[in-house]
Amino acid sequence: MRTDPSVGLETRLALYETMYRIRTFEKRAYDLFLSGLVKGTSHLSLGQEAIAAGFGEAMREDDWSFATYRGHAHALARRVPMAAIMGELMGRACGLMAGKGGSMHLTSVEHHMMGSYAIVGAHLPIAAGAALTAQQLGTGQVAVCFFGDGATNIGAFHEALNLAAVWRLPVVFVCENNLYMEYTPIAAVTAVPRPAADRASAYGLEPIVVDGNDADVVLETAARVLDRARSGEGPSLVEALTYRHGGHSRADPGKYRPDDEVATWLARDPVLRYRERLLDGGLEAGVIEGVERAVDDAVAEATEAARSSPPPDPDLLYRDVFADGGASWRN
Amino acid sequence: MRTDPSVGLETRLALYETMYRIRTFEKRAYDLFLSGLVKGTSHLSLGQEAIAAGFGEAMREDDWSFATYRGHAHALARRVPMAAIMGELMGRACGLMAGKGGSMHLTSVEHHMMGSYAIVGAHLPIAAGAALTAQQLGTGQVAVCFFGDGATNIGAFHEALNLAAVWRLPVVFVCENNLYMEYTPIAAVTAVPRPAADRASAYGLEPIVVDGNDADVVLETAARVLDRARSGEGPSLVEALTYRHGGHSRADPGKYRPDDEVATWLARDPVLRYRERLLDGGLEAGVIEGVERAVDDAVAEATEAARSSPPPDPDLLYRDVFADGGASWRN
Amino acid sequence: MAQLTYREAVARGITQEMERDPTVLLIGEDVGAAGGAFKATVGLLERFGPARVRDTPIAEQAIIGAAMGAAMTGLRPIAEIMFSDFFAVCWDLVANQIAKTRYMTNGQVTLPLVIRSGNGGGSRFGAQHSQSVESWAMAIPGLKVVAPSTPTDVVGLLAAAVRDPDPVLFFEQKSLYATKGEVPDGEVVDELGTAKVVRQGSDATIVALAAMVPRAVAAASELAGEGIEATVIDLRSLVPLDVSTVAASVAATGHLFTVEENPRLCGWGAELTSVVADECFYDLDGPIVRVTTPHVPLPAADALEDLALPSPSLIADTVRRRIG
Amino acid sequence: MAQLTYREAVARGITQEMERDPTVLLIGEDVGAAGGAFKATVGLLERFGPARVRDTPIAEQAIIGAAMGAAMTGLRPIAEIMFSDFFAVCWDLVANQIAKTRYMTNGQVTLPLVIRSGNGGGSRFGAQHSQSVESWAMAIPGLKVVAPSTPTDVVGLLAAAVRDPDPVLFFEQKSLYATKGEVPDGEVVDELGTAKVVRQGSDATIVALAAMVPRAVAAASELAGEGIEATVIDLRSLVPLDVSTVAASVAATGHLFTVEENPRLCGWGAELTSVVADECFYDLDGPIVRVTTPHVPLPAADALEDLALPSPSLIADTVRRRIG
Ligand SMILES: Cc1ncc(C[n+]2csc(CCOP(=O)(O)OP(=O)(O)O)c2C)c(N)n1
Ligand SMILES: Cc1ncc(C[n+]2csc(CCOP(=O)(O)OP(=O)(O)O)c2C)c(N)n1
Ligand SMILES: [Mg+2]
Ligand SMILES: [Mg+2]
Repeated sequence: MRTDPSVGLETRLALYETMYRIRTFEKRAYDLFLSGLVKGTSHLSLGQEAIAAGFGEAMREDDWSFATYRGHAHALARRVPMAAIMGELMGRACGLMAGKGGSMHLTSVEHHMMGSYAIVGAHLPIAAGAALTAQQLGTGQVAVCFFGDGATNIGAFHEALNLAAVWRLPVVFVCENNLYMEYTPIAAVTAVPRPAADRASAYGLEPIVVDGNDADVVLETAARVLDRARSGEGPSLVEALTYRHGGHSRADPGKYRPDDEVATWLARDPVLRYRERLLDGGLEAGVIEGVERAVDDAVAEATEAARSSPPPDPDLLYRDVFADGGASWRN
Repeated sequence: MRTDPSVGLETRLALYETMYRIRTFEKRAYDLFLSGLVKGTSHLSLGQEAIAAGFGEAMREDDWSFATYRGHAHALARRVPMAAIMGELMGRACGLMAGKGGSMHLTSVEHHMMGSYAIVGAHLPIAAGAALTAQQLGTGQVAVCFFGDGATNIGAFHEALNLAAVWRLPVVFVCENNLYMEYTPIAAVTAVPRPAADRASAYGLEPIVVDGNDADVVLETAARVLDRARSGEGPSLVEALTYRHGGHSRADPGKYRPDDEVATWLARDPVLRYRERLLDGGLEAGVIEGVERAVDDAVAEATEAARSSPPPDPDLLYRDVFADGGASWRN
Repeated sequence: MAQLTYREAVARGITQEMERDPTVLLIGEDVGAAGGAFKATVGLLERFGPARVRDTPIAEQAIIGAAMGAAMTGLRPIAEIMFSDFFAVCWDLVANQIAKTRYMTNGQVTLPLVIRSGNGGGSRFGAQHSQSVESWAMAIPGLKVVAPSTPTDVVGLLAAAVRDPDPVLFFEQKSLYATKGEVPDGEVVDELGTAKVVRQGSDATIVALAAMVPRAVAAASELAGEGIEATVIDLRSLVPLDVSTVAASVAATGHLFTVEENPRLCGWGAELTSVVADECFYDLDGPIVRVTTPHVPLPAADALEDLALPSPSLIADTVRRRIG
Repeated sequence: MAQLTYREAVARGITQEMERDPTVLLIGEDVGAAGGAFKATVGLLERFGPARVRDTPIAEQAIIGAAMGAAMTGLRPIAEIMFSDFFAVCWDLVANQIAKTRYMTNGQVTLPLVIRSGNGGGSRFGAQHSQSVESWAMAIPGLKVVAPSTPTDVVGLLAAAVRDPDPVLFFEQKSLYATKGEVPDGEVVDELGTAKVVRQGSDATIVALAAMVPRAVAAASELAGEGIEATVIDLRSLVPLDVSTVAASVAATGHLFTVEENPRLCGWGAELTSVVADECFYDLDGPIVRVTTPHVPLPAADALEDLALPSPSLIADTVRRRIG
């Protein structure tokens, strides 16, 4: 087992707390789908928590996150309040965007969570644009863009990677390779075994493949590529191997996956694994349980807050198409 | 000097004839721009003739060509009649598409010249689709898709290459790397030195870079990759190094290019070079001059035919939007 | 007669055509093993095999480009764009290549292909997975555009689309996938460009499309209770556009209302209005009125989305207020 | 006052804004060293350097995506799409991302960016390099859409677009690049959403945009010789749409004609017609008539293209015939 001595206890606990928070929040969200309180669709990161946690921990507070529809985890890792996220999932007034975006578009500019994007590939060039701001204004910020394995075959991926490399933009592209797109295995539709890493050289980049279920590995990798970006050496492309425990979205039981594959990956559960590592490292169970209890309480509280929030003000339908606050297309 | 013994004299003369035909035709077209007879825009392949000729010679008669706006050369290599091409450039009734497409869209289904496409990158997936037909119907045909270096950075390139590789489609992608896009050097906006070949591994393909100014090399390469495609081994990506003697299009004098670069490449003129090779190989000058005279006459004839053709029938404006021959959008 | 869902009707229509013509094939994301993101292609892979039912990467330009190249060389592909919002990532292939190629080649190239897509709102999917974009397609010369409202129309119009020599965009309204209807046994083939009068009335003409058809009918029933009798026309096809059915009805009623699921500006109702405001001006007894979603992106929350989409009561109110 | 071409006015407007605000930057294909494919950005690289005037790869999704990401984090980018036909290759970024993000985030994200593009026909470039696609943009909630017809308007509306907190699509009509006009010295800043009455007449209202404005004016002059006095309105902006200027004129003349360069279906003229057919119905003395290019892709040959684009004589004929 890896135990990087440079990662201190506080950081380790923070990583665990974030992963446990994501896990607990998403399980609750899933229950709420089943009970009909969350409508529409929703894409969980159960099993993929270590990536959001590791990067979240390594990022500077003003670094920007860009996520996909599978973005709850990243919002949580950036410490967006849970009640606001839960409220958004339920379409309530207290929602992060008052219900106007929904689960697939979680955004909190205040937390530098610059959006969740529901069209595969679109946010890669957008993240490059944020990095252009950082470069142009010399702010030292880095844009981190998370996406799935399936996104590596769409045009926007290619365009964004090339532009970012040519302009040496401070952006980190993180492919969360969970082996599947919606239902189709990525291997069935990709010309190379590693959908992201085997493309890195096409942009003059180093191929990086890491265990995305090990928060320490993710943290260390994140620190390295963020540093590279911040010091002006340009973008990186990281492929983090992981697995989603459930289906693609609310509607999907995920039955198309072989039992033994599921079993193998469940055995690599990033949250349980990390908990064990903490215990093995000598941390007292009571400390961990304390963290867990606090999270459990916070999730319950957030759920309650969301549940008791009214639906959004109908007037919001006509608000904020434009910066004047309105929707008028005529004078 | 390379002299592949497997390339017979007849083939060599045919290669030369095609290159000389392209050269002569395009010079004439250029004169016609200057005299105002060709309107709009036009993109010449002066300096790039060996690629069209080499592939044209290697292709089976029913293999399909897909070209860009810089497509005169490929239409000529597929033996589309010169009067029809010239007529199209002049917007005349005798034009290949009766003036409805113009210089950038030369198409002759009869000659398996399946179109010239004016939006960078678009025809790569289209060519893959033709290859899908060949695969599905088992016809043994191959689709050959020519494009510029600039096209390697656009999304459609990436999507087409991956799809073709995954489905092992009989398609050959040929990048005519003439070092420039419109005015900007490809090196200024590309993350790797070889815009096509350095991307090949991203699709599990072999990197292939060849001298695109040597018709024998092109012919040999073409034969190899066509064979591979025809025998079910899937797509290839060929990067052929070349240079355009003039500007990007009619409007462009090409002044942004360093003098010595231009000089170097003019010294590698594919037509002159091949002529010398033929002479060095023992061919009598008279034979070559005979070929040239025939071409000169044919170009003159085609020009005259186009020039004396009337403008297209006005009624054509409303023809062939739909397969019923008309343009009606209502009942 | 079988009772089928709109969703099942899609598979039925594709099956009918793939059995008839071996050059028909289906390509798209998750259309094979998964049976489609909306389960509209269940069973097709098993029936026709992986060469004719092909799962693709997430690469809409490749999907549509491949469909085009295949169509021009002898196949009759049916391509799926999972959500119609994603037409935006392959719009060049659709609007610049497929739509224009026959014309630019002076008729040399024929493109018998169909692009099916899940269209429209009501599922709380938010602004990027809920659009009704049939009017985007209508604006492009060279495309035919179809949007059925019933299971039978799905089968018949899909068959007509596959057999049509021109490219047809076939919009399946997501909010209708679960609706049911009787579909005749045996081969069902309909005709593109024909609207259907689904209800007759002499006081007003309400023209609707896809999911707005049942809502317009509900509004008409409500109005009938108050003595206002409306004709409801299901347009079914935007290109070709059945102007004569609409014009004949306007001549009889003197009042035209359009009901569009799309945001207002430049929707198909605007085009229909402009045709009528020109050609049927002297038949009109009052303003032409459009009911549309407001000109905003669609919100995700159920409370807001329900407010955005034209409801039967909004339609009835509008008619009542304007011809009262 | 300086005599400038429409093309020079573009560089003048960009220069004015880049000098004023260091967060404004220009990105696009060949915009730097080459001075733009239409020479509309000549001198900017020399003046502002390669960090603020950036040549890009041929990658429109990257260009527009980068502009969006930059705008949301503190810059005010001006992105160029060389020919407006190429909006089709980045339509997702424009229509699904840029247009919807402010709304979806409940106002958290502001996107002060401009996308300039060479638009329209007349250059014999054929169907994929000649489209007028301003109506594509008009159809998408969340975008502002501007299309100037004179050099002064280019400078003033470009300045207004750059200063506007919302995304603005700025259509430069290619056929106008060589036209000239007087432009005031000093800073020129105009206002979005304001139409201009360029000619007053009491018999008919002709509404036009961009290259159709001088043609409508020419038609009006022709008609004036026959005693028909037409008002000509230069719409200048599609979103916001200056309905009140049009409505006021229709109230006075009773007749509305629109002149659009785009193919007919779902063009901006349809939308304007539908507004007038509803709100100004009782002011109308006759049908609303649209003059557009026919609903076909644009042909390349000069003889055919000239026939396709609305000419002054077609406009005059139409008005003459319909209000005679
Ligand atoms: C352009 C586009 N095509 C298709 C979809 C539909 N879709 C949503 S998620 C998804 C699968 C994405 O897989 P991957 O990138 O691996 O991410 P994951 O969901 O596994 O996190 C698909 C096909 C989409 N949203 N956008
Ligand atoms: C999507 C798209 N973007 C931009 C253009 C404008 N354009 C036409 S040709 C060209 C340069 C292409 O360069 P390259 O691919 O190297 O081909 P070459 O012209 O050198 O043969 C550009 C930018 C276009 N036609 N399509
Ligand atoms: Mg995945
Ligand atoms: Mg080039």
